[in-house]
Amino acid sequence: MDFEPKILGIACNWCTYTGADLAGTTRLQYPQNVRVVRVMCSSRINPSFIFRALQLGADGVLVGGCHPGDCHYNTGNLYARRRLATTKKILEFAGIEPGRFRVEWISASEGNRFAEVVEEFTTQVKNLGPQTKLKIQE
Amino acid sequence: MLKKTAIEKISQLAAVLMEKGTLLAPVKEVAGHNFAEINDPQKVDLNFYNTIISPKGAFFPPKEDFIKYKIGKTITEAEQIKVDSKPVFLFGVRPCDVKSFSIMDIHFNAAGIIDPYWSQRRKATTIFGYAYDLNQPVDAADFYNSLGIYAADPEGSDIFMVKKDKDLLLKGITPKGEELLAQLNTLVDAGKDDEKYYEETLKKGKEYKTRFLCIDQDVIAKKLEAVFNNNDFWTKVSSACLSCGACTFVCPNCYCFDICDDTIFGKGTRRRVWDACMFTDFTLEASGHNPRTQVYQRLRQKINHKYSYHVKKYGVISCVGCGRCTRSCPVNIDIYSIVEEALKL
Amino acid sequence: MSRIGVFVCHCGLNIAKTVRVSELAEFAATLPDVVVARDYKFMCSTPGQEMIQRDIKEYKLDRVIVTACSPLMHEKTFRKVIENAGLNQYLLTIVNIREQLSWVTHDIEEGTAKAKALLNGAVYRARLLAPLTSRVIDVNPDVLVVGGGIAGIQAALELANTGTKVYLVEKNSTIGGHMAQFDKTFPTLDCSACILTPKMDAVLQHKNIQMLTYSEVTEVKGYVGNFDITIKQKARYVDHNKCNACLACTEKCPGKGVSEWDEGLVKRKAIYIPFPQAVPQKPVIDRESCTYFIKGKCKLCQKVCEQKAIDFEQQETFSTVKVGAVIVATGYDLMDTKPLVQYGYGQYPGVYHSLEVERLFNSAGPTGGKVTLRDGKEPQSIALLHCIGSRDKNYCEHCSRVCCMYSLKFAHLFKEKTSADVYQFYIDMRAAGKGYEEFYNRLIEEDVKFIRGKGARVTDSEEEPGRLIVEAEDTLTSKFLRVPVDMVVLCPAIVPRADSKDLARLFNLSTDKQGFFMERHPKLAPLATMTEGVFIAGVCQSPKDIPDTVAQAYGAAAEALTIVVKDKMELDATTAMVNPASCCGCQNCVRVCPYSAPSFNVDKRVSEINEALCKGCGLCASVCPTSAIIARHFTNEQVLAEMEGLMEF
Amino acid sequence: MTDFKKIEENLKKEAKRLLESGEVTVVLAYGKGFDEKHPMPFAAKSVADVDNIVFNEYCNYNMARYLVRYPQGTKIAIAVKAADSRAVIQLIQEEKIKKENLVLLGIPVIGMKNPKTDEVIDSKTTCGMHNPVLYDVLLGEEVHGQKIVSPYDVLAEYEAMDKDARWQFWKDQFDKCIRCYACRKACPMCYCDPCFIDQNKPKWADKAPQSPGNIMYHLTRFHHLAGRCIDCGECSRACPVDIPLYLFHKKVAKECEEMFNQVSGMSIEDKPVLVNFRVEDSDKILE
Repeated sequence: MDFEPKILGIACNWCTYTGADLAGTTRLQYPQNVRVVRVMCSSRINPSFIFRALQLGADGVLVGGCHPGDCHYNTGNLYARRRLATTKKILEFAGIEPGRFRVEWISASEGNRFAEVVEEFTTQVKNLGPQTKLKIQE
Repeated sequence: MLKKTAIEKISQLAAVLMEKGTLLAPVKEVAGHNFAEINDPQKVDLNFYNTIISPKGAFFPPKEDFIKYKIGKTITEAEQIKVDSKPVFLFGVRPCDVKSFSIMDIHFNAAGIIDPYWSQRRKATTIFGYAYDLNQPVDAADFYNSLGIYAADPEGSDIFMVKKDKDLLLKGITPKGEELLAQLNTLVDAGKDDEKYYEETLKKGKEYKTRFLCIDQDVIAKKLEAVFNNNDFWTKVSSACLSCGACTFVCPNCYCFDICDDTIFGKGTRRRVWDACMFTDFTLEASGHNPRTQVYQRLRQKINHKYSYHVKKYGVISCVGCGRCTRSCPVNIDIYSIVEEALKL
Repeated sequence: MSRIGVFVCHCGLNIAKTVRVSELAEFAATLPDVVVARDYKFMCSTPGQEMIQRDIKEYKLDRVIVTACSPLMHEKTFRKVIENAGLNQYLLTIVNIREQLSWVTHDIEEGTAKAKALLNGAVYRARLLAPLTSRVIDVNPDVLVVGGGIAGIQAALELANTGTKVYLVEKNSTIGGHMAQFDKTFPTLDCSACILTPKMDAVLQHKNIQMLTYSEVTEVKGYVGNFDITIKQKARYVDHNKCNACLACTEKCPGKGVSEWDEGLVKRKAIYIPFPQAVPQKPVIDRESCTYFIKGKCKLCQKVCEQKAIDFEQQETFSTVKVGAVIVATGYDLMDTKPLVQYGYGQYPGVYHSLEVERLFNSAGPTGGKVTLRDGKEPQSIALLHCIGSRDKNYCEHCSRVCCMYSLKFAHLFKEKTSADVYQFYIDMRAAGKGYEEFYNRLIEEDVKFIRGKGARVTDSEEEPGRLIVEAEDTLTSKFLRVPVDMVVLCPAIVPRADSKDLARLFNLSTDKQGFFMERHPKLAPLATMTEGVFIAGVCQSPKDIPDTVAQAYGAAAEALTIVVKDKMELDATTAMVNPASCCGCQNCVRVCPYSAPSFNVDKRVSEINEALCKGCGLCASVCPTSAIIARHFTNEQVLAEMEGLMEF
Repeated sequence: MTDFKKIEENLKKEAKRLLESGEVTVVLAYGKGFDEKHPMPFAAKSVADVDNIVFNEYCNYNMARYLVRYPQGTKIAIAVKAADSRAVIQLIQEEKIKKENLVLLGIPVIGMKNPKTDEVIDSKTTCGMHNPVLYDVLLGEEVHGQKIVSPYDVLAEYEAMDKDARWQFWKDQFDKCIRCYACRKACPMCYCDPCFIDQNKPKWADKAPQSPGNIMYHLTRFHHLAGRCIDCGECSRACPVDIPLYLFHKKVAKECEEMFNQVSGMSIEDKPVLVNFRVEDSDKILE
């Protein structure tokens, strides 16, 4: 059987979550591997959420926020960019495949972008195979 | 009965013990030696002074799972985790550490409440004590002499081992040890000179001097009680203390633990883990109140517990002078010096 | 232990087609703490809502999960539902299985499996939800309208007529907007000025409207009900309190500037009013063309001004207004067609864009309403090129919606005012409005030549210098055409205002791909935005004609009123708070908050959050190393639990 | 080579002067331990205490660790080597302490040694600088002419590893962790109380010393210290089981430096990089 990765999505309410809704409204089709948690702003994402998601067995983590400059809270995503970039570097040095964590800016009007990103990322994570390094073995 | 083996053939002995049960023995790690469960007999390494972390983990592991549970819709199923009753061989324990087991026994095994985990493990374990190498210098941190313990005391061991040049001499101390020794066919009988060497080593052990301070347990217990409120003293001795748990985690006599539930996906484990009185949240109460917020209060607690409360409660100091806490302390706080200072007050 | 009720919506077949809804409800019933789980055709309908309310009472539910469409759609609806059944509204969780699931897959296996995972995440989260108390705040009863075009004017008048105080901010020195530039309006051909200028005057006269022309919004603080808005009054160099609008100054002024109002077709004075019916009828000085500002001497205007209203020392000033709601109606720009060199705009004098042509027709315009080319001659043949830059993947994908109709209007006016041949080069003729198709039919009869094919290129003619050749493919005959004309009128794409990004930033508006402001929901909240209390009307939302713009203006006025008529309102309770026992005093929260909600209490050595300023983004909670900050409704525990639930299956 | 005796004399002299004049109430320096190889962090509070002050090649301690322990406004003199002074600067940036309450006794030094291994730690486990970045009094001559060694050179070997090998390396390291928290307690920048790992609500990780909790603790701690770690190496020296935490911290510091063009603890005007942003930050950093 093909490996179907479990991907955790974390989307900001104002842009990416709305963009994901738009993808649905326009009936775009994309793989169903991403399970989205809604937060108000990408800046809400505590780096430990990412570590925890991987421990919980996520094969990949996709974060979506507003484009820099378009943040509903002005500057939230500009902080998020720095904090999540650092998170990525930490994962990388710990030996986690960098391809398992991705941050994308997807606006409320970019339903197609959301679908594209999900499609791309799902394929990418699929190719990386199951994430076993951080996953907590029960 | 005295037996012997060449130290270079120690892995053969290890292999035999591994067939009979679980072998815990010193292995070399980056930072130094530590006891570990042996999977590869080649890993056993007796070329050590003492381990970084004490062997107490053999009976009181850093993490002891009690119960596995599954949170269900109507009922939460729980299953008790049994201690493995397989024989355990704790190999290469220094005399001061052997002594620490008997002190811990009072707490876990004799003081009214029997801790089943400790007691079952104790029962299943055969202790191979191991005299310090009297030809090596004493580590500056050690002070077990001050607590009446010497470098080659076989007391408390089931089998006591002495290094003789390239050989290891093994002596059965308890019937359990004797019995086991008889079964260990990789060993050969020791000769007369070995017997002599063994006996001499035990004697010479008394001359192998660590730091020494005359510590009368009742005197020190009273003294510490008397200086409890001497904040200047406690502040001074704790001024460098970082309030980390290094000293307590390496200590053979610290037995504080925390019980926690770790749950994931509705399935979990209730377990106990080592805790340390030096941690800020050790005494944090549910209300948010913390009776020991200051570093000096915590260090005072630690010293008092070992040298005063423990004496009052169990009639013995809860310290064997192994020197680990001093060696592991990131800022070189020396419990010996603090006791020394306190006695001068 | 919680008592959770799970309500799975079929949404007709919208969800049920790709998610086995009854299986989902059965699955929900097996989860710990779920005491009742049901599925129903339309959960948002009255019977659906009543079912939820009944179950809350019967099963003593303390958490409700509605598994349906996006929370952006019906979270508010269901919050009301549970609140009316006596449950705190924040104890609701919505699982989005429509927009983000059933609509984006065809596979019912995949759909059902993912729905279970999402629902499980919601159950994990729901257990940890806490009842929250909405904050009640005082509402400022005034409204700010940004943009003095027809949308802004209409909205301002409507609001003012209800007794609401309105601040109307206009960037230009007059209100009126693009509509004031037009001569006639389609399809009725009534005179634009005749219907607009009375409204402009009404604004001027209205006691409830404070008009702030030649002004711009520079800062927006606060939140719905309590906005503090800073407005920059640009320096006019004329004291409008003293000026009596005699306009003697404009006669004497030697300065010459380009008339923006006439789209650069003519010059105007340096001290000027843009057009005779401008409101206010009071001039401003353009620094760029004023002789005094350029050369340091002149001041002729000052000499002739009996009111002593000219003030060369005047500075721009800033004032703050407090309002409860805002309507943004900033209109549009025409796309700059110069970069589309194939159409020759700016290269050949005979090429015009549509707003220039509007001015040519206008009796108050540069030619007094006569259609003449730049050389003064009357054109003998005219080509109208639709969809320049719009409906074009290379530039703007959208349809500008009004070009077909105004081109027909132009054709009619050209026919009326000249004897020229008129060609329409169009892709599709879109006449979907009241009376529009009829107007189209009328024009067909007026001998206008319709060519179904987009103008591809405009070149000059080698044979007849001065004339222009329009190249196009007639898609009905599949013939390539070269049509020689004297005048080419481009109908450029309608695009957002050049500064709309800045405005979007000020008001926290989202913009769509083209840069038009995004409505909260295209169907159900077309005038609301993602920023509570800020509404949009007119073309700034997307291209539209005057009737639609005016309708939106009325709507936006009503939306704004729903906020400001109440003297108190509830604000979302999802703000952050500090647990002082865990605060380590690192002040990260103070450093990062865009709204200065956290502050550091120096005595207690802990941070504190002013909830009135907090907008609930949660940034502070994520930079708090000790998790002392609790982002209500998105707490660390809640997010972690939801993640765990999502990853379980 | 550094004249340790000279510095010790100067340190005593300054400590005496500052305490005598009442300019400060505490001098944070180094004191005698149970033997010469094991000096201790020492807080001299009176002229009499000054005799106990020592300075030798084993005085690695970053005394900045103790600054936050004293009530706000306490006048403190502190002995600072290069990395220690950076810790002080970083703490000033974070408004935990105020420069006006401090007297920095700068110690330029080369040849500090790890007492456990006797190896020189200069650029390996610390930041590789020899002179304090900020000081009020200099207790020895500035060190110049040393070969400049990048503090990041030691990373090359680990950066070259393939990701699976690197994972195995770190997993083995973190598996050793006994959760004594000496690392965070020795760290001058870890002043949080409570630490995230000690919390039950939310519970970020298991308390048990086993892989998942250990990894969560260390990775999160690396993030918390990103752009703040001043590379003194105290965490690694404090670790009873010798986990080379300094390597990870160095790597994160290196990345932060590359991404945000700012080195921690170099200027009191700076703002910590992770609670700051620049509009022109590139999205490339996310790749």
